Amino acid sequence: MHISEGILSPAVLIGGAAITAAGVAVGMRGLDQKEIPSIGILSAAFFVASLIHVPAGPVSVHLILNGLVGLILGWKAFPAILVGLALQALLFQFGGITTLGVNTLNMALPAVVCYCLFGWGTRSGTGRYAFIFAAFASGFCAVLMAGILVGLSLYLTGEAFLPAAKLVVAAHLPVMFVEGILTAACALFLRKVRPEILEVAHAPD
Amino acid sequence: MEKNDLIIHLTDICFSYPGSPPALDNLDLKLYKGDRIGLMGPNGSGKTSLFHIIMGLLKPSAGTIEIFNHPTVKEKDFRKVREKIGLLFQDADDQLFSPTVVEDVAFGPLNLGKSQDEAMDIARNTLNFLGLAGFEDRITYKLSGGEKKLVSLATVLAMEPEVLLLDEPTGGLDDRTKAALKDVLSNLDLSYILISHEIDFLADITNAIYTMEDGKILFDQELHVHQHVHAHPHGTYTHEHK
Amino acid sequence: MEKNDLIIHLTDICFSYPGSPPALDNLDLKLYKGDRIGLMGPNGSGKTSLFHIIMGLLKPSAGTIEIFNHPTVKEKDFRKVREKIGLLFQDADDQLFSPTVVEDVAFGPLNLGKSQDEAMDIARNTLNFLGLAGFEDRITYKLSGGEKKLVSLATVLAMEPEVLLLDEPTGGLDDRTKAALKDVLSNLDLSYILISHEIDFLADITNAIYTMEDGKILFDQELHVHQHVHAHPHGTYTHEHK
Amino acid sequence: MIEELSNGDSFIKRLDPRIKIVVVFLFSVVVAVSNQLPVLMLALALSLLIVLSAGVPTKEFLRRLIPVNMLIIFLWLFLPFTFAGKAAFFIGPLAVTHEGVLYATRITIKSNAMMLMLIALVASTPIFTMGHAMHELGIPKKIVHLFFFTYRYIHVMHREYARLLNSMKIRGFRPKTSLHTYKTFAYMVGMLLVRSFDRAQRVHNAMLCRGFKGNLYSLSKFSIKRRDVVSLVCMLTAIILLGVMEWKKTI
Ligand SMILES: Nc1ncnc2c1ncn2[C@@H]1O[C@H](COP(=O)(O)OP(=O)(O)OP(=O)(O)O)[C@@H](O)[C@H]1O
Ligand SMILES: Nc1ncnc2c1ncn2[C@@H]1O[C@H](COP(=O)(O)OP(=O)(O)OP(=O)(O)O)[C@@H](O)[C@H]1O
Ligand SMILES: [Mg+2]
Ligand SMILES: [Mg+2]
Repeated sequence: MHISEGILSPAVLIGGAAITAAGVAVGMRGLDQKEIPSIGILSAAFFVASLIHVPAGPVSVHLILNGLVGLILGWKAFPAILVGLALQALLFQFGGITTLGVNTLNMALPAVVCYCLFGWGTRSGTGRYAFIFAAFASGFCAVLMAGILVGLSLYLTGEAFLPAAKLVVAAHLPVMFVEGILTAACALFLRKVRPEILEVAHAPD
Repeated sequence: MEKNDLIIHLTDICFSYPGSPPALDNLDLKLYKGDRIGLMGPNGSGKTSLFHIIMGLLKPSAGTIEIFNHPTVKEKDFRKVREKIGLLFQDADDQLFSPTVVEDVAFGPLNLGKSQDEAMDIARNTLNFLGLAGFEDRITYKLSGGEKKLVSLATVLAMEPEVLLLDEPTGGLDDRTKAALKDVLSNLDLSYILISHEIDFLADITNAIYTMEDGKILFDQELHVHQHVHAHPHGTYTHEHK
Repeated sequence: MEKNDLIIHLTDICFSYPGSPPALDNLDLKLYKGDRIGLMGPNGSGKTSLFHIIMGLLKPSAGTIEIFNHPTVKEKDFRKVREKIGLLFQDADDQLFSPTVVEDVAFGPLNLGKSQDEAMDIARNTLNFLGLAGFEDRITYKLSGGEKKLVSLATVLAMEPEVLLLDEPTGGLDDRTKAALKDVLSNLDLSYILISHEIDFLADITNAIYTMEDGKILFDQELHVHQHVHAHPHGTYTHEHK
Repeated sequence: MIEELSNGDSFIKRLDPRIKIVVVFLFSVVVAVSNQLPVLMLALALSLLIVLSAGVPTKEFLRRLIPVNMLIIFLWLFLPFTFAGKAAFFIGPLAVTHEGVLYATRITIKSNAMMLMLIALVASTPIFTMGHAMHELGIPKKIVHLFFFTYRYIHVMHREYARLLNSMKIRGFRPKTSLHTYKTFAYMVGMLLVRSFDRAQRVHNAMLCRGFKGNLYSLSKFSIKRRDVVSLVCMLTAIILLGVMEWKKTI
């Protein structure tokens, strides 16, 4: 969920941009030229995911996949998601210039947190059930946290946003389950077909 | 021919991709039961687009499509068509997306409402038929070019279609795999349309060759047979001569 | 032949992808100045891998590579090699990554240190030479299959290489484009190695055909010329006969 | 298909892209912190003027304003009731406050003004030119690089997605709320990733073969001409004026 231009207060915008800048700096540290194509792939996947709609009961939701991006990229999720969102703003006018920082933070921070919490589970040598649990939890929690952060961004802008913020979080609930299942199945696919993708330690040491 | 032998009947089909000149331009086509048609034509003449129109993956801007004597217009009509007509994509990579071969072959039957066990049985039988026994648990992504083509064909045949549309099935294949594919196709009791740039291959396994040019099919062709000088190295690398 | 006419000299090259059986197995190869070698072989016999080894994109696990009489081992050595040997990739989509044709063709010259104006000039001239004048501002990913191949060739030729490695340049091309490509290649004053599954094509524009099998090149081949019966439709769709 | 918005020739199209980016950025920042209704109205008028002079068809930019205004409409359902202030009137038991309506109005104007300006920028500047301009403006090379790669792969991936979707369709697949559906989509995303990873590797190899050493070159030369300086001065004056008006009234 992108927050559009003109809604958030300057304090929230500046705070978001500052934390994102720090996150991107960490993500870019020690990043080798050779890795840029594979990170670009994940940015593109994040972008294209937002165009893929899957049914969830009576409605259809689009994929977010920030949990999967986090599992694969670690801290490099920050630059990857930043670029993906910048292109969404330029091509579709989703989000915008001043909100780029906040929107990146809302998506990328959960990705990194999930990487720290569940990243162990998707490396080699994990049992099948632990693996599925870690991947599911990652997809699930990344969306949950993103929803909470979007709500929080609105709430911090003004008390009056509280009901809207609550509804935003609630709207993320069905998406969480879809993302959890999809992330788990997708990680299983990768583990079977191309385990190196999950192994590559993209996180900075 | 009998009217109810007419399987595919396209009239005056026009189609263009957004912002491009027409890819198909007042095209007519009839396929009768038992026909085996070869289709050649320069790159970009609209061969692939024609197949996608028949399957309802692209919507024509004008013209009518009748399949099995039913006008076919809406997505709902095409769902039925796709149960009876199988399409082999030009690029085998476009066709396979499951991790293992057997899952990919069973995908179609599952969508047709078969149970898990039935679908698995169908998948195994189809693989056996194509000489791919033992491939069940291979990772589709890691198959060689030739194996991918054959597995793609298996995914299509598993749906037990009555007609096949084959889009350059021999592209990038070595002569051995080509010969294997030729065998399979001539043993199938199906009608098909086959796109290829290789006239020798078409001449062997089709009973009519049409050419396409600028979005139209040209029918005013005759099949000529004539001598052709041909060079190749002899040795371990086999090459077929008829 | 003179020793300093030896351009590419591979000895006992072994290579395998992680977790797979060897793709190249004690392979030897010599390319002299002026040689035009055709290479055929079944899918997965290691043809593409061989080209990638020569360009330093894959590192052999054993064996030596000498190019222009210099042992070539490190990435730094290969940088020089890449200025003199041009590789046309099997899949044109891998080769083109810039938004417009002219930018893609000028990319190589710019990397070689040419100024923007020089690079633009080279790009224009190369496109003209290949009959692609007017393609400058076309969007690369919207080109047809045949056009992509020719533009890819332009990106390679713009670097003014002394040797070309062509990986299935005719894949998926119609006869017209093939003929155009044949013309271009026979007019080039370059040495090259050309991979193709089409023996007729190879016989026309190479002076030796090697076959590859299981990661080895087989040299014990002779070129035979013999009669071959061949059918095709006459009409607007032209087909070359020599 | 993902298409860039691009328009025929216009004065704005020929401006140096660096100038355009700087102007749009400063404009967005000033509007984002403004709160005076008259200032916001002026900003909206200015942005409308610019988007029209960039030659963007009215239908096109209205269509592109839809996603922004979806969220705005959602907020209109809440803000008039939840914003503390004097009740203007009642809808049933709910009090609509004067301040709430004003606040929602301000947000609406702000959003649309900023978006129009962004649309004018995008419509008059190809994405690749924008990347090169950002590089010139001091964005780190690696980020710009990532930006280029991502842009290129979006098209490749989106096309491969469309093809895999076709493959699913011709085999009778119909998305439902079911495990089979989710598994199928997950496989498709996985296949997209795997294939794209390998393609990324091959594209990088192709670049190495053409002497790539990590440097970016642009064929479009940027040069500041007189019309650029004039436009920059005019726009900066307008933006500063907006800023001053805002600041004067709030003090
Ligand atoms: N997705 C697309 N978007 C825009 N134009 C397209 C697209 N796909 C094909 N085209 C164009 O439509 C025309 C017909 O394409 P089509 O793929 O049907 O040709 P084809 O006969 O199958 O060629 P080939 O022998 O190269 O496979 C071509 O000019 C092509 O450039
Ligand atoms: N990236 C890769 N990872 C693992 N194995 C690979 C990879 N690329 C190729 N192989 C394997 O290495 C072997 C040689 O492949 P290569 O691509 O060199 O064959 P080829 O002769 O070019 O075949 P084709 O005619 O299909 O292009 C094959 O068995 C192939 O499956
Ligand atoms: Mg085609
Ligand atoms: Mg190959």
